[in-house]
Amino acid sequence: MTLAAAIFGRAAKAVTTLLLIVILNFFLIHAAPGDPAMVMAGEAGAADEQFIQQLREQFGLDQPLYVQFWNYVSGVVQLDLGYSYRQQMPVLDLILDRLPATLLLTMTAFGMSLLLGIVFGMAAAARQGKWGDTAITSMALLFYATPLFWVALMAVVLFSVKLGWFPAFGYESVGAEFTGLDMVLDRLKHLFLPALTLGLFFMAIYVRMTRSSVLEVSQMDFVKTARAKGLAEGTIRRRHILRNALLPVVTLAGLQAGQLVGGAVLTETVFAWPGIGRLMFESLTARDYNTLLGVFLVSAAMVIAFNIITDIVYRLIDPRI
Amino acid sequence: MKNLFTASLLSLGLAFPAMAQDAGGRLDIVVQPEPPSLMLGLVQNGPTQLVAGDIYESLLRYDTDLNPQPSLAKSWEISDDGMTYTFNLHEGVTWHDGEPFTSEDVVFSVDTFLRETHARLRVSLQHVDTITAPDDHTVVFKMKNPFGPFIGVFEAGTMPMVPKHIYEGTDFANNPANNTPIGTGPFKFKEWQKGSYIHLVKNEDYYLDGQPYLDEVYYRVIPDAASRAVAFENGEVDVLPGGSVENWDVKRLTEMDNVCSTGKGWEYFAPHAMAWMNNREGPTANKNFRKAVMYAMDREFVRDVIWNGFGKVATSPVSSKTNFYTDDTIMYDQDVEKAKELLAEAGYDGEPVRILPLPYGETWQRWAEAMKQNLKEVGINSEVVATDVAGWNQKQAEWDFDIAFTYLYQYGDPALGVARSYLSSNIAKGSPWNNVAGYANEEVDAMFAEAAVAPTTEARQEIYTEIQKQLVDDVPVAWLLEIEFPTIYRCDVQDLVTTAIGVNDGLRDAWIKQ
Amino acid sequence: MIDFLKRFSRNRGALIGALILITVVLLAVFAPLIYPDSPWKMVQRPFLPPFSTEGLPLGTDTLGRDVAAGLVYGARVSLIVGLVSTLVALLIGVPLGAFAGFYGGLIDDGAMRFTEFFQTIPNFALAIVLVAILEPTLPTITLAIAIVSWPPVARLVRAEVLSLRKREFVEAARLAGLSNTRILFGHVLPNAMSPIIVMASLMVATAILLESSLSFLGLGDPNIMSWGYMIGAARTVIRSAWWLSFIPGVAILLTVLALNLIGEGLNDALNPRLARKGR
Amino acid sequence: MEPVLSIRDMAISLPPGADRDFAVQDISFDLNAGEILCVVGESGSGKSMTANALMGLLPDQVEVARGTAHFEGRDIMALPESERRKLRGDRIGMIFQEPMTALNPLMRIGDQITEVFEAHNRHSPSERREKALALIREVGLPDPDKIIRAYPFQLSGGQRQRAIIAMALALDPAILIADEPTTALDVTTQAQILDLIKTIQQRHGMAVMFITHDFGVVAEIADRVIVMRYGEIVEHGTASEVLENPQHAYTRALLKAIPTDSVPTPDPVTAPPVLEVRNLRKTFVTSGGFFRPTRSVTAIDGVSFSIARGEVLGIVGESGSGKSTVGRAIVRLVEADSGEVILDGQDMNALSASELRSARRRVQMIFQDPYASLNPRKKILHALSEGPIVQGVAKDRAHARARELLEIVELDAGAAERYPHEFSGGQRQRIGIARALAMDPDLIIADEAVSALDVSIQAQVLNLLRDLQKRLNLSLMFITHDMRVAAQLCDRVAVMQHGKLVEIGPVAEVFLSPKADYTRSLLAAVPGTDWLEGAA
Repeated sequence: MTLAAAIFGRAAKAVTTLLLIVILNFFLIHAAPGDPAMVMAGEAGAADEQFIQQLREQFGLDQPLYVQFWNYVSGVVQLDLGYSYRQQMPVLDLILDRLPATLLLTMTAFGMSLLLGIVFGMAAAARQGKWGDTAITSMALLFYATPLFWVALMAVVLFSVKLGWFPAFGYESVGAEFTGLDMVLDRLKHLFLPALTLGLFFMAIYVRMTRSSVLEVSQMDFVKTARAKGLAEGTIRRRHILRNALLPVVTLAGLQAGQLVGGAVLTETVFAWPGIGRLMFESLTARDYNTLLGVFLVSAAMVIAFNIITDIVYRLIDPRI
Repeated sequence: MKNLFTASLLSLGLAFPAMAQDAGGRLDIVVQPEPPSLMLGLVQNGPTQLVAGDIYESLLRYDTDLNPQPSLAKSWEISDDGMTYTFNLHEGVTWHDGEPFTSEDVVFSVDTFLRETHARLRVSLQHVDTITAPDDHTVVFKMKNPFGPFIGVFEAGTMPMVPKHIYEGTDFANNPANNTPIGTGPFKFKEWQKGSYIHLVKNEDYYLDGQPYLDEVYYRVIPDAASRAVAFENGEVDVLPGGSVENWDVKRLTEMDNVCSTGKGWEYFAPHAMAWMNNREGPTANKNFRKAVMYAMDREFVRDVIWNGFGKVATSPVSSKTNFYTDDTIMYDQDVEKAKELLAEAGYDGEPVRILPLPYGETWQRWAEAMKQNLKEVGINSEVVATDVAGWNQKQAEWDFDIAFTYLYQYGDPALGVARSYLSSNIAKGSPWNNVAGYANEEVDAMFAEAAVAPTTEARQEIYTEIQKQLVDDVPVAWLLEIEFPTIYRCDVQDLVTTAIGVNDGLRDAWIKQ
Repeated sequence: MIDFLKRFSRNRGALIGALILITVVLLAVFAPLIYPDSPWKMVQRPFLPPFSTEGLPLGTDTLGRDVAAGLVYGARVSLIVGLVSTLVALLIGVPLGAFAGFYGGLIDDGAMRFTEFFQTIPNFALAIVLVAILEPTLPTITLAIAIVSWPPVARLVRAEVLSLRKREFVEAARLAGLSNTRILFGHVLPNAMSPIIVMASLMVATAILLESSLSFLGLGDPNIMSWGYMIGAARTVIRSAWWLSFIPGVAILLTVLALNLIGEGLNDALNPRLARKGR
Repeated sequence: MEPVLSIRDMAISLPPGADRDFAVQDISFDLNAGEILCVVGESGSGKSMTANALMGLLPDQVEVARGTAHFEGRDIMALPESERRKLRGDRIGMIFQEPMTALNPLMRIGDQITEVFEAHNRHSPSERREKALALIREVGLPDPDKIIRAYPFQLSGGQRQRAIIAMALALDPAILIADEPTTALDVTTQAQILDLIKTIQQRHGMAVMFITHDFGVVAEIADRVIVMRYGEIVEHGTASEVLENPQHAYTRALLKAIPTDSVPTPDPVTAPPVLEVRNLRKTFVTSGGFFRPTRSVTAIDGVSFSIARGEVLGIVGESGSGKSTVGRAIVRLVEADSGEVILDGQDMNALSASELRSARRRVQMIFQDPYASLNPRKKILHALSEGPIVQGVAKDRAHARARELLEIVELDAGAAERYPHEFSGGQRQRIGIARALAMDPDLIIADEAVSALDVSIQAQVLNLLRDLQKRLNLSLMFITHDMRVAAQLCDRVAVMQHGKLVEIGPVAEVFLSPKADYTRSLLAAVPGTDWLEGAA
């Protein structure tokens, strides 16, 4: 079966999933106490019925729920995610504004954790039982057991306050108007801490996964065959063990895309990273329904995208499918 | 020490700045949370006014003793019968898009725009009969009846001037111009990087020559309180407006060198922390129970521990910072025994009461927890209800609480800031911020009505003293603290706070010592 | 059983883990005896650093409450949340996965699509929304955590059942005329138990982390002293009193670490191949 | 003759906690140029360990305790790992038992061959490709240019084994070590591979150390034979010596255990049929779900036959012939697409799920894998009594019966209280039989019931089955790939190929005068036939 076909299949399934998500979340969110009008009235520090009524009409909240639902869904199927009355702009623009930041963050964290995870995992397996192995695995365990936000706070205190190596938050030096290389460097500096905090946990998982998987593959017959051919250990590990050992890791990575995107919410909040994760949390507290739904939709789409990517990787490694 | 110094310097600096100012420089200020919109005519919440206060102006400003000062109006007079207010506007004032600012804009703003959009101003405008513009630079307000506090409403957040040529005949709420606000203020809107920062630049054609002094201002959005503190420490930002960092950090930050702080700039709002108690049902419906609550609370502890010693225990519905305050009322100092007696009288059966904390950060959480403990010690069972901003507004608007924390602005006059919480006419289920406690007392209603329109200050004082005595005895709400939100900034930032509205009143006079 | 214990105890990490966990459990159980007073009681002046004051080994927090007491009572909450949410997750995941794997066909497709659906929603985000909607109380938080953490269970169980149902002893059971349910619960599931147990131990750990993350975002039950609450409350003072968030942080870390070590121990002792499946 | 390799007093030590201290003890033998030396023994005899020791591929913790192995003037046991690596694949090649797993699934055959040259850096890349193609041709793989780019999963078992042989030959080594290279293959394929090894051995004049458990294979290719048992060499000699007059008792026992080809001629069974299968069909359709193209395999293609009461019907065929599917279709572990399975007058395929449940007791199965066929978490007693109890037998009676059955299958009654993992493979197979009997069925289907067992055990279990069948007048359907075993036990034999029944009839007829060509080729492929006939 061709790659294209596979991706198409995935996409087709994705659409249905996304629609379901829209429906579920729509009712979930409207079940929450309070509404945007209330929030804004509250913030205004003074309000009367007239004021709240105005807002409700403006937001279309005066219509019965099923009407609102119908309007929303029929909009979504035409890729119109609605209008954020709170932010005074179309949800789609709002999200597209924030999406790059999140993509940058999650992708980096994803890539970094996968890469380092595999490298360390290999290293650990190669030194099975020796102190190197113990060191790596205990490190992994440690990161795996540490609350993400906790790492974040500590990282900020250490690296940006005490050492001043990296900025504590944000994703660019505001108003610095860097260009070219400077801008890239600036972005990278800002990216480092958030990506690290978000990545560590997953790195830990991949380390453990890779290690066990490598050890398992090492027991397989074809590895013995390779030895019988007189291949050097290094070659065997690189050419025969690694690729086979990667398969389960890749699968796992795909399964965890959801957690990764979810984790972004915390990271973005702590690091003032202007991504959709934070947007989600803010629009939740503000009951900015459309935005919240939009963010959910997009982040779910991201998860699916991650899955497709890992799928492709898997297929690239494994000729059998 | 520094506080005192800057304070005195400010009081000089107010009308005619003391020393020569250096021009230029950039100021980074924290804004939290990110404002929903910068159109001050539509949204008047704190963050919006903080930023939009630089863009929009009103006719007047108020010094830290709440005396009117010129702004867009260079002079004004009030007829002796208090029925006519006449304002003479500065000449040569232009909107940021170059259009001239005239009295027509004032009439449009107040009579058309704000009447529709501004809930709080609407209350005051009930007393206004007509607003007219005899010529381009004169505006005349004719009253239905004398309304003492009226001179106090010409502040940017209460009566922002909006451009007629842009809004006339449009759907105000959805006018695309709302995203690129046009005002007359010292700074122009440049860019809004959502979730990151808002960038304002100097208004070159500002009508006061030489002003503003700053070239540009960045309002930085940093969602996490701890990060905001860090940002100030690293010098990422120069100003932390009141309440933008948790109190525990205030102490630490103000102890850093080259850091100043002032409690000034909140006189107009005079935030008054209190807890609505449900006067309709549950244990709190019983006056003695409410008194018991007052006696149970250790408000000094809260001031010293949770607010780091900032602020002053509130003894009355009227803030001691504003006019018409009296201390000739019952003083509820913590007294566990008395509280227990009152509970016995009230026949309290141990039914738990629901405490609704204000979802504005850790401080208020801790406060609720402290109250819970205080109540526990006198034998009142309670549980803290967890909810977010939306849920909180919902619950208090729907009267779904026993005790609900809040803080209200005084707006410089009891008629504007205080009466609204006690008038029985102001009980309306479904909207927050009115008489949520559900206190109803004809006498008090009558007295408030009288006080609002009483001709002389003395007359008003008399009535308000009466009101305070009565209320403090009825304890419809538990008054907690006259909050002080210290503004923290680098000492080389000068004239940051020059009015009773503080940083929210714009950075017209602010400059950085080079 | 005996040789299981042998294999388990041969794993040093697992033993350490077990030791830590037992300590935590004991503390949690005997909390009221160790600290008769409520952990909310303001006993001393705030921000006393650890080891500085008699009777307050870990000092006091922002309101002058005994940190040690909070820690001990927090252990209860964290453990309860962890255990209960895991149980609920198992209650959802095991049957779903079992039926999907055992009956296959449409049931399988349906169940798996359902599972994928839940795995597509970023789980932490979903948890946040759920808690916000239901308003944070111990039960709602637990429920939310359970709802976001069952899918891996379903996948694991399905995988196990799929491989087991083709085993010859299962077919023999069929030939003996056993009913499907009896085969599923009598022969298939018992043999899938060990990987499930292992995963469960890891889920408890993850649940504890989730709970703390939620409290960190202010989505905790304000009437209950939990480790997450302690960190969340202390994070605003992290610069002036770092230990206030450090101590509960370590508590979480140790407990989660212990659970993981135990999980790995179980894994080695019960079935060396879990690593391939699930999560 | 000058030995290429001479091993002296070699001992291989096992890790502590193993069933014995040494896998191999004090063995000495020579391997001469141009000969095929067969090392024969049952599982656990240490024959594979010896091979691995020579290659230096012992699992960790297992090591050569003492002894020497002189090869090309050096004691390879004394060489450093780096030197031994150079020998591997270059001077000494090795092929393995499981062609399915012995190749890297993610690597093209060509690359897996050329990397041998690479490892010993010979030839330029282009030459390597040429060499690889040549090798592929030599081992008789079709269409080399396609094979070289193919992935293992695209090859059949036999083809993979050829590919592996190609790798072993690449640098044409002095010694080829073959560790049960044909055990996992079908008879016909096995025959081909054996031929291949022989021809190559002659062409390259190399020495082959061939490890097997099958005397048939020995008879086919061995020049000399070593018989091993519990890590010691019990007998040693030329093929003819060992096969014709074995000295050691163990060797004799082994040879006796081999089913001979002497076909019994049982009196034809006249009893009424207990089972009638009419025109049974089954096609497996694998739907790859969303995008994969749906593949379909016809497993049973209109099969009809009947089994009389007290008769043993053998069903023989190679893997994929559909023989097992037939068995499973009869008991409806696989739902047939069409056709009737009539068990005295009642069509099993017509039964509803609930009716089926009670009807099932009438046909029971004995499975192939003794390790998978018992629930590891249940005591034997439970395994033997659960079925009857479900069918309504009183608990205590069922238990009593279970113990009785254990006696019958020659296990002590104490076995009832133990768990499966406490038994050996042979014992488990006995338990499996007992479990089948417990339901006292009308028909027992034995699916490769003895294939997983060592020869001697196999013989015991077969004997047990035989006299049970006689004593209890069982009707038995015996599915196997091993012609000899079939010959031993069956009254009639049915031969299957590609889901079709190509021939069915009394054993004697089918084996001595086969009608179908396929049957003939099958019989021809059976290793060591002529020798055994001689023996018989």
